[in-house]
Amino acid sequence: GKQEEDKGFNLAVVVPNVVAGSPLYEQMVAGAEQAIKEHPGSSMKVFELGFNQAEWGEKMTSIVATGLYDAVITSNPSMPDICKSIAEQFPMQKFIFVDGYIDGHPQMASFLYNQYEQSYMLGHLSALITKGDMPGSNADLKIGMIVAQEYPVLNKMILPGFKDGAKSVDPSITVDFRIIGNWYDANKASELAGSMIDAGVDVIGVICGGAAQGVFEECGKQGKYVVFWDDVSYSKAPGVIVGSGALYQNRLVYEVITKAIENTLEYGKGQKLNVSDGYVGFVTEDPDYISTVPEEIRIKQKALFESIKSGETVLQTPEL
Amino acid sequence: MKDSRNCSTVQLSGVLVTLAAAAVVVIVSIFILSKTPFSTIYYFFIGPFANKYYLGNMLNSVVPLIFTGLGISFAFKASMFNLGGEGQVYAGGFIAASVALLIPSLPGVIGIFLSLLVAAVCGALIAGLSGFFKMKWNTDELITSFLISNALIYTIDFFITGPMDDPTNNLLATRKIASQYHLLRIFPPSSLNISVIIAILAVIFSFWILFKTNHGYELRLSGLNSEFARYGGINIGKYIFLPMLWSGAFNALAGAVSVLGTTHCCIKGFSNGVGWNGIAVALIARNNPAAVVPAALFFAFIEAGANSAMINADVTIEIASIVKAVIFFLITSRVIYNSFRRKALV
Amino acid sequence: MQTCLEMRNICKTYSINGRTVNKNVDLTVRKGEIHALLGENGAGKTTLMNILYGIIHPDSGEIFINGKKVFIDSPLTANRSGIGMVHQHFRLIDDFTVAQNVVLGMEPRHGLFKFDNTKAEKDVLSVINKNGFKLEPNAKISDLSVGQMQQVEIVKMLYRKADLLILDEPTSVLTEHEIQNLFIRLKKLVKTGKTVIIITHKLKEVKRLSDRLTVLRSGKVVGVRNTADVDESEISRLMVGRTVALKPIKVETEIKEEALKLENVVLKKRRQERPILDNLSFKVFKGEILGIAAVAGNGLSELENLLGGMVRITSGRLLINGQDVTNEGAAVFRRAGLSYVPSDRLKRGSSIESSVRENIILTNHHRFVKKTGEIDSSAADEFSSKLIDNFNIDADPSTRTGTLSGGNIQKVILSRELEHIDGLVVFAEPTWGLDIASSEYIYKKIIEVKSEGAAVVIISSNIEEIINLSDRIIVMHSGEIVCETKNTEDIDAAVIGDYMLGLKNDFSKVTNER
Amino acid sequence: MSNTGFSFPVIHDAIDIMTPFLLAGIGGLVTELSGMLNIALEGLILLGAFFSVIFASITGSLFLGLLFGVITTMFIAFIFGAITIYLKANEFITAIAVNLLATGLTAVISFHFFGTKGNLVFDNFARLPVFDLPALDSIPIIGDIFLGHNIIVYAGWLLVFVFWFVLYKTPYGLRLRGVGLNFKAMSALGLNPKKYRLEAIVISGFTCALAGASLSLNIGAYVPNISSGRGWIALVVIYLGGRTPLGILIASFIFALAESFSNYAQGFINIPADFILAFPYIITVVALVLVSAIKKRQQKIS
Ligand SMILES: Nc1ncnc2c1ncn2[C@@H]1O[C@H](COP(=O)(O)OP(=O)(O)OP(=O)(O)O)[C@@H](O)[C@H]1O
Ligand SMILES: Nc1ncnc2c1ncn2[C@@H]1O[C@H](COP(=O)(O)OP(=O)(O)OP(=O)(O)O)[C@@H](O)[C@H]1O
Ligand SMILES: [Mg+2]
Ligand SMILES: [Mg+2]
Repeated sequence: GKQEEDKGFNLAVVVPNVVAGSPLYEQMVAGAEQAIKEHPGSSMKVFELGFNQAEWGEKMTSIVATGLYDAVITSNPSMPDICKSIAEQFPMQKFIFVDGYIDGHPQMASFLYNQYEQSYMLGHLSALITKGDMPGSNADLKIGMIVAQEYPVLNKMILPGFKDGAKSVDPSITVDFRIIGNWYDANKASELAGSMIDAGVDVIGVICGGAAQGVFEECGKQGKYVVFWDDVSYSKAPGVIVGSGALYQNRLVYEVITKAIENTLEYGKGQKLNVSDGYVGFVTEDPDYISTVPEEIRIKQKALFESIKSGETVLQTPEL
Repeated sequence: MKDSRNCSTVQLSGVLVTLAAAAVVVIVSIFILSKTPFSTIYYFFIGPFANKYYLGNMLNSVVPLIFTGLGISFAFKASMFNLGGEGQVYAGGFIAASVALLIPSLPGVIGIFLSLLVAAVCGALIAGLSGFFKMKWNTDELITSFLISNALIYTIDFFITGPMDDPTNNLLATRKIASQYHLLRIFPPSSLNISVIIAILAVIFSFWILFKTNHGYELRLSGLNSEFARYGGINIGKYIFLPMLWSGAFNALAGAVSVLGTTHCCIKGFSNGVGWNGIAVALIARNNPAAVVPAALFFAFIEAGANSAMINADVTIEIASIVKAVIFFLITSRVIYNSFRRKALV
Repeated sequence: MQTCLEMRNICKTYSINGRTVNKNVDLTVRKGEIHALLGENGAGKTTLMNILYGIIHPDSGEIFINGKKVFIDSPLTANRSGIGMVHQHFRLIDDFTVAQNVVLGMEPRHGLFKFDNTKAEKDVLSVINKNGFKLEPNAKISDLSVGQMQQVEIVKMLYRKADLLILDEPTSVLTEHEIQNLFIRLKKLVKTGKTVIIITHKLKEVKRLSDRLTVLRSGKVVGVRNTADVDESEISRLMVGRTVALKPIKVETEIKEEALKLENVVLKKRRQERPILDNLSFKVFKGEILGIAAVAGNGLSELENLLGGMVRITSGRLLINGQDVTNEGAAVFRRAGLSYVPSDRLKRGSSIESSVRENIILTNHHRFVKKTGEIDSSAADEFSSKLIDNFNIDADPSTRTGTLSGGNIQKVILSRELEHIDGLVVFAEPTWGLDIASSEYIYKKIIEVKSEGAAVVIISSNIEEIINLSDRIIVMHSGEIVCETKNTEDIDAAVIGDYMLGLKNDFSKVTNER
Repeated sequence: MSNTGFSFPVIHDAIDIMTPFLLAGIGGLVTELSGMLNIALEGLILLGAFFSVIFASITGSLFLGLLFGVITTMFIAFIFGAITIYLKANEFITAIAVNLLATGLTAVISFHFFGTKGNLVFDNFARLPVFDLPALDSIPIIGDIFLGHNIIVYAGWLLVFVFWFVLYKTPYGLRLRGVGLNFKAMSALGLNPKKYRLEAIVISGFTCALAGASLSLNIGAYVPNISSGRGWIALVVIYLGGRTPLGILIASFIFALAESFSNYAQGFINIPADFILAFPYIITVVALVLVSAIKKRQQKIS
């Protein structure tokens, strides 16, 4: 679409699935809103593409085809692949991907989080807790992970990171990995958590959207622990969530959109964001974290975080 | 009878009254749910026709609905209930993609034909299994087809995200099929492709089978009154099994043409709802293959209208589903349908 | 005598097809009488009674019960006004017991919530005994004979304290003996002060039972008479508008080769000691009519199923035109030369949702199949039009069969079955529920079939019909043949009746070989 | 505790898992016996889950939440039934409409009043009380299997009994089954069969609401789509259970056991999870086919 010069910047925020229940999408919308608010005359609209991945391409095309948007921002590792052919049809359209990677496409800018590092830190923490002497920790060297479904980033980065992080503490720690089959069956998630706890697991990593509520509940009931991805918040289940590996998508989107509006964003480049770049992190200063996790563990965890951040520890990140 | 023409116009007016009632309800619900009702109404009703892209995609989304509508109709005609459309569609797409991926170098026409054929046969066998259980042991086909479909969906998920996943991208999908397997696009820039012609042929074929052939005659009689059929010397066991084969085959083709024509790979969960919607299409069409086309069009129009309103106006996914629900509540109402017919007759 | 019911100026048009079925109908019924409501199929009798019973609402008209105007908007109100109705097709729940069916809607309770089954059975038993019925309150409906089901329907109404009892064609499915019992009971009921309206097509019964009669033709009252003042032919003239031959004229035909042969056929049902068909052996020859009579529940319907190829037998052999077709199924039976007019017209004999054409071509449809698998529609059309003409069916090939009258549906079946006769025709209850004109027509056809040289089997619970038509008669009781005799002029219907009831059992099994 | 094979925790969990199937199934049975196919169970469960947790939070009381949640769901079931029965719409399509409406309506209300279409988590009311009798705890099987469930689980068992009683021992049940067995016979008695069908649908609204409440109140939160196909399983359970209350009890236990087992099995069987997820469905098909084959055989032998 051709834009007339005097018109303000128009942004399409395209959410695969729906916004609700997904911290990353919520943050994307919030970050974009903030940037738009600070630039009078610019505007944005949020689109939800729904649960059927097969329709994402078509819906994205419809959005682009309106010709109304100077840029489309979206967040999901699969989106660059989906948008490649759309970009061919609409050579003027600019795309911005967060949590996705594509390099060398002149219409596209992308930012991929190093979720290996993020998961490594969470695995490390989980291992410390299962070995440690918190009230819920047991003697078994077992941690767990409950996910909604398998997907490439999970299999290639998150799960290996989680395992490697745990094994860096004690190579004999095993990860009990289970799947719900969807993103919303909280009761099944809670049953799974229950059966994992029965099997000796005391810390569970969860990546299962809305269904996570069931894990919080079950772990809360049984006095076990949860580590959580992508969200800065411990308050969803104080005392239960013992670690939160944050992606600062909110800030990233805010900065990127600001650049886009001010026309300083560099397209044609894919950036990988590591812990050292400041967009992938681990939340250490949260009061719930401090009050729940013993100082000894926090010190070790902080040490790991700082050393990854400073580049002292270099992790061999797998290719996506 | 002598006034059969009159009768069909009366019938048509019954349909029109129902549609008008549905439209009124849609407009009222939009006024309640939307902050910009006029533009929402505009995009809902006009959006799907606004340009070639929307129009073509709407027409393209009619195609799988026609196939599932036919599939379910075939079963209904024989008084069989195929509740496993979802899994059969998914399996059809998966098998079509698998054939294309396993034999990537077949020449186009043969490859496409083979791929559709294998998909249809597999779909037929899947649904046929429920028919077989019913024929053999009188196991309720409604339930077995549903359960088998669910088990199948998980199994296919495994292959798509596991052994057949394309390692070079981050889609939950199989590798892309070779380009000679792609069905020819006929209405660029939309995805509309020659599968629409296959669908029309399928409608004609179904109509022919059901209403012109001996097979269809016996199938329909077995469905309408199986004791009468048996009395007349028809092997009714056969018409418990065969309709499920047809049903599964058509459902599988719905998936196969989506893969070969639209997505060019088997994406996880792509069948999302097509199987269910096929049941709705068949019921709206009262199991008549000829009426499946307008029913599927109507259905696709509602979806496309809701999508268009979603993209261009302030409607969200949920509101679209509420509007759709309201339409469903009325669309098969015999009271509304008859309200006009009665007056016309008296 | 006091007037018990008065219906004035009743009009009813069915909105679905725009057909006016009752036109200014007046009906007066006196207290304590048995009033016959007569008319051809489709005359509007049932409709009128459904209006009285609150199932259908009239377009206009008034109803007075004992001189008081009433508005009957549902069967419940009808019950409250003392009206009870027994429908042509029973409205019973097969899975429930007699008592449960009877008390449904007025159940005795134990405490506040609990259904008191014991009391229900006791109450129902007392109604049964008081009125001289023979029923077990705890028997399941599905185990009853048709006659017993009808008793249940009547008991149901008596339990509801009905004073005016409507019986819609109560005798059409009953055997002679059951009819007699029914009539005795009805007369008893009338003596106790109840009133009865009865619909029937059998003029003998009208004479035998009723005090007065009202005749409907095309929805209009064409006559009200004291039964004593009219004879059967006059009634039939009132109904049809012409004289109807009440008895078919027999013709003699040369007896030829054997068309049907049963050898020691035994049919057992699960969990039943005694076979339903017990060692049946008989033959039927071309050119003769064999009548098979029995009281319902004695294997008659199983025999029908057997001859139609609809059940498998436990042992024995069945041959059609010399071909062994034992347990081969209907398709093989038909190929071997069977034509079969079943007793259940709607469930087995036709597909009411399908067009007349599709009904007519069944069993013949293979003849129109082209190499492509297509049915040659023009040939099928021509075929069905021809049959419609030949049999004077009041329909087009494309008419939905369900919209036809009972007589016309029966004609559709006849036309299909008689179009191509290959030696053997089985008629089961061929005139159930048909009016006299239609019955006359069917009888003519049966005689015609025989004189064209086919073997005919008539399975019927109507002795009169059997005696009027058959050359030879077999009587079954408890699944066994208890009598086999040539039908001569001097045959005694009462003796046949005794055999049917199992009162006489001195039959020595002489198979009449030729 | 043990982590291998079949043992009591598997059964204990199965008893929790079966509750929504049991509840929705028993209500579905009532509609089924009245002669209608009810595929709206899924939507009704979702509505029940949503409204009970919402009202619990508004009133701050678990009991009132349950009460109003149930009433609201029954009201929606009433509308669904009235349209189906009195406007003579196709029951299958109107049921699909209920299922669609459930997802749409809950999201719209949720967004309008709580500002999110995602999880609604509440803390201002008590969790479902769990029934525990320390005295019985030590009894091996009883303690392990029958204790320590929330009250809705026990309510489910009670309701099976109540519905068995209502269906087979009361005049009402007699009439309701009569409607399903012979619609015309009932209207010939002036018993208004349509009314009974409508009531049957409203009853299914009642039990589905409880099923939904057991899901949302169990975790003190509403998660969009929390019913996750349980209504469909309930439908399966009705048929697998031979359309009797006791059969439904057994069938839902079998399915729940398969699911519970597959939950545990993920921990020690090394086959892809997708296959394990498919397992309960396969087991159920096999059970269904076996049951019908045995039935057929028995018919043949005797
Ligand atoms: N529900 C209905 N809708 C439309 N037409 C009907 C309906 N019921 C009956 N008719 C038509 O009304 C006419 C009279 O039917 P009715 O049943 O009253 O006749 P009848 O005198 O009882 O006949 P029969 O002796 O065959 O029982 C018939 O032509 C019939 O087709
Ligand atoms: N035996 C039955 N079993 C199940 N459903 C039935 C049965 N009989 C009738 N119905 C359904 O119940 C509804 C009401 O039937 P009823 O005969 O009371 O209505 P009606 O007003 O006479 O129908 P119509 O308008 O078609 O003449 C109809 O939709 C019908 O399909
Ligand atoms: Mg430990
Ligand atoms: Mg009648």
